[in-house]
Amino acid sequence: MTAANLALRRQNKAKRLQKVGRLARGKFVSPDNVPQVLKRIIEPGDILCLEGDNQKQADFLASQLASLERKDLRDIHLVMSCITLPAHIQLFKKGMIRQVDFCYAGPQGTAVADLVKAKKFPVGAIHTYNELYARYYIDLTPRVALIAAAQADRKGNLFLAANTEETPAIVEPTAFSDGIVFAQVNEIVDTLPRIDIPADQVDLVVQAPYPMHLQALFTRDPAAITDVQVLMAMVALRGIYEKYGVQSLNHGVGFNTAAIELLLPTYGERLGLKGKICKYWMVNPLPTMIPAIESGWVESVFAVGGEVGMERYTAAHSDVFFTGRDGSFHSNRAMGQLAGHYGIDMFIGASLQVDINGNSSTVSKNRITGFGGAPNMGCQPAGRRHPTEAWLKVGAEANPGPGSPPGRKLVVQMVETFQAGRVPTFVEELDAQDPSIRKALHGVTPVMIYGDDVTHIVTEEGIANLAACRSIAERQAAIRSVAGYTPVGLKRRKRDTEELRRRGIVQFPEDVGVSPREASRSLLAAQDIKGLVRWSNGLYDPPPQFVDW
Amino acid sequence: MTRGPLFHEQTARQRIAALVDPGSFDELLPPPERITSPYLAQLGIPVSFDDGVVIGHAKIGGRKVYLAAQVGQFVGGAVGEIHGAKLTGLFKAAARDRTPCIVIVESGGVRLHEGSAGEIAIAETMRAIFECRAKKVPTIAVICSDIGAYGGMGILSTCCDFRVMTEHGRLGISGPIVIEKWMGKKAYDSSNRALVWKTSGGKTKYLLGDADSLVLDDAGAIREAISKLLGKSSAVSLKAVKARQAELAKRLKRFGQTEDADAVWKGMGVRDIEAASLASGPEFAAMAKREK
Amino acid sequence: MKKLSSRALLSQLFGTSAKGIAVEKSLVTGYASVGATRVCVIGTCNGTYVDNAAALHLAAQVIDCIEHHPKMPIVMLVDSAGQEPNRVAEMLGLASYFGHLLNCLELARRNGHKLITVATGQAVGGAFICYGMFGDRIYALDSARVGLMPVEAMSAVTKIPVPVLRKLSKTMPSLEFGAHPFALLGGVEAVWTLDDGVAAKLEKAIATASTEDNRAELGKKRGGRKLALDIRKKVLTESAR
Amino acid sequence: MEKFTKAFPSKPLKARTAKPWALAGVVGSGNLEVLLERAGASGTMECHVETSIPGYKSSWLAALADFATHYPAGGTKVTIHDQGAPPVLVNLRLRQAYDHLTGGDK
Repeated sequence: MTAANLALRRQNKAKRLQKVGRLARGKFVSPDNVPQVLKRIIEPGDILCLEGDNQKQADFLASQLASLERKDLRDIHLVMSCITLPAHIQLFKKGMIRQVDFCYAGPQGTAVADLVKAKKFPVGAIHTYNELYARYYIDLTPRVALIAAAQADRKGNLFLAANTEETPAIVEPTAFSDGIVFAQVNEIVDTLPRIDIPADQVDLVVQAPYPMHLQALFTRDPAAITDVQVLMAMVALRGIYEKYGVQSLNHGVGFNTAAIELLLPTYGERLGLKGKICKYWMVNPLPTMIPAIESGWVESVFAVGGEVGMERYTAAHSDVFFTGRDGSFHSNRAMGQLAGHYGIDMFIGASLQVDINGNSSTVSKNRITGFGGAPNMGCQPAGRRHPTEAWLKVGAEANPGPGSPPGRKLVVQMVETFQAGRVPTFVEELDAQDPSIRKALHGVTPVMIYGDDVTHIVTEEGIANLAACRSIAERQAAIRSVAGYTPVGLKRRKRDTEELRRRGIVQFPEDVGVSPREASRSLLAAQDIKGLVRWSNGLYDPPPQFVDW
Repeated sequence: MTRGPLFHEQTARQRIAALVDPGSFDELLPPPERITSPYLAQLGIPVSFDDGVVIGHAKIGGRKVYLAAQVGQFVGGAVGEIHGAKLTGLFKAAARDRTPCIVIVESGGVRLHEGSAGEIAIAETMRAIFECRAKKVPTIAVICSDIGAYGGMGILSTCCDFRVMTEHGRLGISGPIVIEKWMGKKAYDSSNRALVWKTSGGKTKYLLGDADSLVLDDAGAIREAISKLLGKSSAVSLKAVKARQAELAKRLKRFGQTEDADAVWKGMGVRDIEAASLASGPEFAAMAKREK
Repeated sequence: MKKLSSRALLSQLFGTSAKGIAVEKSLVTGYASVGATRVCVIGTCNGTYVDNAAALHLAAQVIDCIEHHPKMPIVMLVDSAGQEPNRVAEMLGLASYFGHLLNCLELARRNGHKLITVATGQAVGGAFICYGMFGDRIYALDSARVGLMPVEAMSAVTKIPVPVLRKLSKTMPSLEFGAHPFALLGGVEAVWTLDDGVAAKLEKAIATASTEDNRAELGKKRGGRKLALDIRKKVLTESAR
Repeated sequence: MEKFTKAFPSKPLKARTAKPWALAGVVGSGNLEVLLERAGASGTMECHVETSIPGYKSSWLAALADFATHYPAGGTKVTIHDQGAPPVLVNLRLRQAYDHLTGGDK
């Protein structure tokens, strides 16, 4: 019996790179040669990771990949977190993909739904971010990773700038398993500001003819915040932040939470909450946080990505933001998600649909978006052991049994009862439960946040404390009580609502000391983008579509 | 840092209430009279009790004024038959009573749904404005929202003695979308908001002298600006029109050939365009004065 | 109907004296006679667009008339498709240029110049508002395209189907486009036919013009604009209390 | 357009109000105006609704009924011009109009 050769991958990698030969000079490939190089380094059957993050995109490499044909590239198992670009959709239309495992398809949600209907979207599963990264180390380890970086030096070291995002989470499993790492960069320089990915984990580099696509996903114009959202923000601040003493948290990207951020230096200050709540954040550098940061509310912010226009601001506030030795902003999606899972008192976000059990989803038959990172934070981390005031307080309300943890993370859904166009947010059954979707997902209903994990729902009608409910029936009655005039809400029974209100499980604005007539945009610390720029002392550079001066 | 509500975000009624002496506003043809547009009703479009313009009289600093405030949210503040007749009547009343008349403009111009009726109404209101001016009764247009004063209402605003603007306000005739359609996106990208405001916004209008004051987006500041103008009027005289003719000819000669959006600002002596862009209305006005 | 050249039209209105009128870049300015009456003429032709320079050009003529020809009637001819939709024009304050032209005309009126408008071709949008509709008395040739906009254009902007608008325009002449419906609204005093002695009609119009704005009265009397006058009166009555 | 009228029982409004009528809101996309007047029988709130979005009568009636229950609004007439406002705004405008009627303009 001969010894088994267990270094086949290494040999295979060497062979592939050898085939690249003179198409590269050292590690460096000219843009024109990229299609040829891709053909030589990717083989049928490969697990291919194409970096498409929430914000930054390896868009040049994606477009070159999409320019190939099925004869060049087929039977690919694609793994990527975000299906964002039309080029990504092309890969499916051209029939190159054998299976896809991903997290999120925001801007291409409609295209993905169409592919599903046409049976051209062979999905393994829709993941949450860390779940997918975890599988990169287990059973979905990429053979080839096509990634995006801001700069490379002559050795192939990479600088990722503000949007580190998930590059390290992709490179590490690939590089340490004899996979090929191919990076597109905006520019090649002699000296990098800092090294985020060492050259010995990078095999190939191309300077893309255009800078990588970066989306301003986290910019919310305060001018678009409504009085109703201010009302909900006031209710949340009093009924949740203040009540539980929330120290560490994650905010979603909606206008609801933007309103909360902008109320801290005004309404929050008036309530004497400064220094008592909202000190530690796991969130991208949201422009709407500038007034709170300037007013001294915020101790620290760790982020899963950057935000366009916040570069100078974050660099100048290194006490608050994590920055590299060069002084510029640093983010990391995998670590951020981990922090948001274990390290925080509260996750608060919005959703398009909430059912009577508190399950929420953004998926419908015509738009399949997936999850992203919210479920990693919007859940009860079963591995958590450290106590905080808020964790224990919610835990006590939940009346833990002998086999449950003593605390609970606050998982809050903050939604208006109706979406735009009078579409009700509250439904008896989620659109995501459609049989065609469940079939495509191997029997799994794509639920963003499970009702069992949710502790509170906040609407313009009030707060439903689901953690304190003692039965499924009670939870449903609590949800109906704050579902307003939606069909779900109209089915509430007055008697139930009164009883739940008496027990503090349902609270109306006046029950938490908020007068709806006080709710006005004028409470916001900044009422428009320009106000944010002024708060930042000119350090915030909003993207052009937000500038009207 | 809490401040009062932004004037440009308030409704017509809130604006009036914020500008005048508390409790002094007396509405003419108030909502209970239900004078609503038969045109919109026929077209199955929701009507409004005030047909998009609130009119009446009030006191500012103890002094009687007539006031109109257009409702920009209602069919774009556009002028229909009733809306326009209310404006005409108001200016005529102001002329008759020799009482200053203020119009808070927020309108895209003529209400298309009522066809030529609104167009004639605007022409009639212009005549009524000049009735006021013939008697040296001050007429003031306040332009403070991004809906601004466009089309016939833009022209009407220039017939008043004075224009009070904020940086949010826009004054013009053709809106950016119309011009983009006409000239192409290269010549005018209507989604480039900075360009739109450089073209028609309060700051540019103030620099050129088409707005008489540029104030904070705040009722108190606007009230103060109005108060200063209440005793004044702008003459319709040969001397005045000749001076204006020369000024407008010079403006056209200096800037008529340039596509540069910053040309007017630079030409009028604004050195630091970025700082001036970020400045508030009064800060900008102060900068402009210094540079002069 | 055959379209007349601008020169031919001027001859119809002013006879041989039309030679004193300059036509330059579709702008009409000069002095001429209507019967025995000397008049100042300003206007547009060929459906041109009015821009900043055009407004100044017309204003200069009005100022010249005020300065040198006291009380001489001013005849305003309108054939313009509207204001020039142009970014630079807007940046320089086209509205203010129009406002200036209106100021000049108002000064003329106060100084005893009668202002008579004849809509000869297109008379739509800002170009009609910026001088023609400011006349003491306004007339239109029956061939003139007068009004806010044709039904098709209105439909395109409001998204209301053309047949709906057409049907409604039967009872609401305001929605219709043209000299006659515009007259029903009181927007023009009378509609003239070109071949039917327009010069004499113009002469009479100049002689009889007065400065009070009678359009709302006409609109009510003719039934095309039933509300305007009463609402205006109501404002005046209630404000007098 | 959908129009409907319904009267709801409500405790009588206080005898003296700051003014005979009050208006809140504007007619605009996603918004509405509410005119609240002293009128009619002292034990009912009479409602007239005109809305550009048909098909939501039941939620309208529920919202109006709730208001008539929570506030003494008997002897009032409510007239609404709606352009697709969500119920939360209906509630807010009703309350604003009520405040103005009873307490005067602020």
